[in-house]
Amino acid sequence: MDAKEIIARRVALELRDGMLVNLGIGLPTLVARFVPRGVSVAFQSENGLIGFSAPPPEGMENSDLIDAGGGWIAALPGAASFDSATSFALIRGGHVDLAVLGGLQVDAAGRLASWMIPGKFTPGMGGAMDLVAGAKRVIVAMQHAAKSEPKIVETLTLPPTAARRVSLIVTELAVIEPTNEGLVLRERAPGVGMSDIFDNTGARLIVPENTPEMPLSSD
Amino acid sequence: MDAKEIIARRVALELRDGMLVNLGIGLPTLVARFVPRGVSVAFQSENGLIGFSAPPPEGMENSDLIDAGGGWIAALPGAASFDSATSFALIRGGHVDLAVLGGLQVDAAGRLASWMIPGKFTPGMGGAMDLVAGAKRVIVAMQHAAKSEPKIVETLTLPPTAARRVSLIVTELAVIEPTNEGLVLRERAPGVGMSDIFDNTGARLIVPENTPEMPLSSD
Amino acid sequence: MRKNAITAEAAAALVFDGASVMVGGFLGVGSPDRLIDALVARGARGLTIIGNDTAYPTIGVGKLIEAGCVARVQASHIGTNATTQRLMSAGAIDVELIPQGTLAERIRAGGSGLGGVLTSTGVGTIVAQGKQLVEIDGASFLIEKPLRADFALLRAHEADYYGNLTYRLTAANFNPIMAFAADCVIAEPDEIVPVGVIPPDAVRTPGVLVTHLIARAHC
Amino acid sequence: MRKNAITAEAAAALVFDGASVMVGGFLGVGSPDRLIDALVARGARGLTIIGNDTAYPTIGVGKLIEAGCVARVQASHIGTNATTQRLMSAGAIDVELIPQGTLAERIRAGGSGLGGVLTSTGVGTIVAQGKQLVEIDGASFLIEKPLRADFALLRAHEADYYGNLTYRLTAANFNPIMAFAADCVIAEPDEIVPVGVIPPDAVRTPGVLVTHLIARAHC
Repeated sequence: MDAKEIIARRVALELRDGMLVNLGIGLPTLVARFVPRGVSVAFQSENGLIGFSAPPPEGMENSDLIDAGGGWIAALPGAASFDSATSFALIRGGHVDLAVLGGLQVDAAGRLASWMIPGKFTPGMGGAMDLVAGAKRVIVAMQHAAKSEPKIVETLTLPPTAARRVSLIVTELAVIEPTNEGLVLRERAPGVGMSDIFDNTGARLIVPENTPEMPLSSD
Repeated sequence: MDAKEIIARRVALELRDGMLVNLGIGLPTLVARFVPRGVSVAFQSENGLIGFSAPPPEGMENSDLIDAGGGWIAALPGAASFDSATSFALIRGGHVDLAVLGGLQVDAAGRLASWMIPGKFTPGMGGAMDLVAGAKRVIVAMQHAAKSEPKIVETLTLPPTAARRVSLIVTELAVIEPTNEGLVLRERAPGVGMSDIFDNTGARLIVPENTPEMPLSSD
Repeated sequence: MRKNAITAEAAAALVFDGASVMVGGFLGVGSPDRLIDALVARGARGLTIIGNDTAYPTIGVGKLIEAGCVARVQASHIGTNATTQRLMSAGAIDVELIPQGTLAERIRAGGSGLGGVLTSTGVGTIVAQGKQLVEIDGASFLIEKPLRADFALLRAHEADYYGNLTYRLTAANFNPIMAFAADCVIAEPDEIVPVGVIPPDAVRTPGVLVTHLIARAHC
Repeated sequence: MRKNAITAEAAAALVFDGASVMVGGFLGVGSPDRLIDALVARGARGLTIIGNDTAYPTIGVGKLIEAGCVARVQASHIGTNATTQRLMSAGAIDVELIPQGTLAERIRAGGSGLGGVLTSTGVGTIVAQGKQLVEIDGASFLIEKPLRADFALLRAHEADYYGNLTYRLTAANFNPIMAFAADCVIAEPDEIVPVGVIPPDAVRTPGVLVTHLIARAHC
């Protein structure tokens, strides 16, 4: 199981029946593959759809139907389409129960940076700033470090996506919860030692007495 | 021809081909009966429709289709329905070319009072404040005086509907245009003398050298 | 995502005394009649009703006024209901009159996570009293606060069992925006159809916004 | 109210050099392809393009970038178009990045006569720089200015000859809100149908907002 699958599987366990969920482009998209049995969620695509599934079989694409990453999708029975203002009324109005976003950095205050590396890469924020400001719960799904540079840092060195504290950070090494007191280590990935986590983390972690192993499936 | 018909006929001459027009409840509604030949306008009902006609034949009403005054209407081919936010986006966004409203008073500054008589009658403003603030052009269609009390006054004694100056006042006696300099008498109704107008007007009128007779039809 | 249809009586039991309740409809058209009747039947008390108007004494929201269910009204117009006006004059009901477009935008803001509405409607009138004014590019705008409620009672045309809703003609009015702006959204459709029967582009209110559906009258 | 359909070439000739132009679409889906091609063919210069993104170099708005038609871009995301990023880095194109929800609301505000948008999106980030902050009930909101343009170029599914428009699935996106926010609105439908064919409840953009329709490719 590679790092991305570990992350996606663990995030999927945060899905609850009836939730409206927005998955960011890239790694977060994988979460849709691991929805637990018995859990029914609605996925929103910020470009204007609720209720869609992964790519349709080849040859069954529709040129008016893509997800926010530009990939072909299929609308499910019971889907609803809407314009961008309505889509972001859903996002900013607190109607999205869970947003899962990728990240470049998260700091000790739980602030996310995800949309630019000054002087290097400026793709733009798309809907990320709205999602972090408006979704009921925000999970950052990202690899723990980039080329052994920690992505979890004491203070952001990249421009923040929002002032708001995210709800949870899920990496291939650990589950970390930003709190008033700081970053709390909630779970370790299977086979991962404390030192693996500490060595790859650039911020102080609060370690409770008990740090259970990260579950990767609900079965 | 009664006072109301005179007013409605004169206002109808302000209609131009292609206009989006909103007619207030009561007297302004009559304007729809006198649309000049060759002029095609779209009427908006603030409760969510563009493109409708007068009451349908008896027995052909639809319980989901009324105008802003609560009367049955018929949708015409090419009609569009929409919710209240969209309806007022049209009104406040300057997409309504002409609003025709009734009035209780208009003052020398061209301010309209139309929605309450303190201590006596408070129906509420409905969409009137939005129409006066947002329509491109606002015509007040009202009888010149109420029980020989002038309704055109130096300064409003009733609560204003908006700070904005209305575009034109049409009564059964005269057409008056509020300007930077004050109220300008533009037209006299057929058979109406200057003294009839002055006696029934509570504000100073600017009278140009030439005050033509009010046309009541385009033919 | 699936919604079980409940009876109007069960829904009325949820709406606690003293609750704030948005009710769709424009002069009764597009109002949830069975929900209103059930609230009257259960003897609801102390409600704050948010809606365009109070219709007529025997129609729509007027029935709630008549039955003494209502302590407070936030509406644009009460001129069609003499009871509302009498109770207001007697101090038995508190009435806040709000320009119709401002009412629509305040509800939309409440449902969309906006901090308020910046509008020129009401500037220079009673409506502006006690409200914050801001200057933007040389023009003055009122800050009107967002509106939310404990409940939104909607009338829809069709619903599917995911809660997706359609509306008809002028029966849409405030219903689609109220669907965003309440903690508990109860929709009374004319008909409930199987999931997949309403095409995605025909959905006017995505089902994720709806908490409960009202079952058909006789089933 | 009737619109005559014009050719894409005739429409492109109206869009003067240096104009601000809203273009519907999300990664090219729902963009007016024939209008874009016609603008490239006539060698438009100095355009300000307002839209969600710049798609890909050979698709949608990307073609305008590639052909050197564009001086300025206001968008939420340019990460899919390397040319836009390269020209931005080289100082050849001015890019304003706007959170997607804020972009949608700014366009809606421009089309709805609102003074601006009060939003928490962007508070505490680069996006807030130089902008007015207001405190409302203890929370901080940015004032984001309304956006309008000289032209809006829309892609629709069906149009009738009154200009009423429908959209399909995720091809709606920014098109319906842009229809309110430009002095000249040009719609490129897949098909033009006789008036009366689109039912009132299916209309997503009322025809009164549309200035010109683009005729079918071969007629």
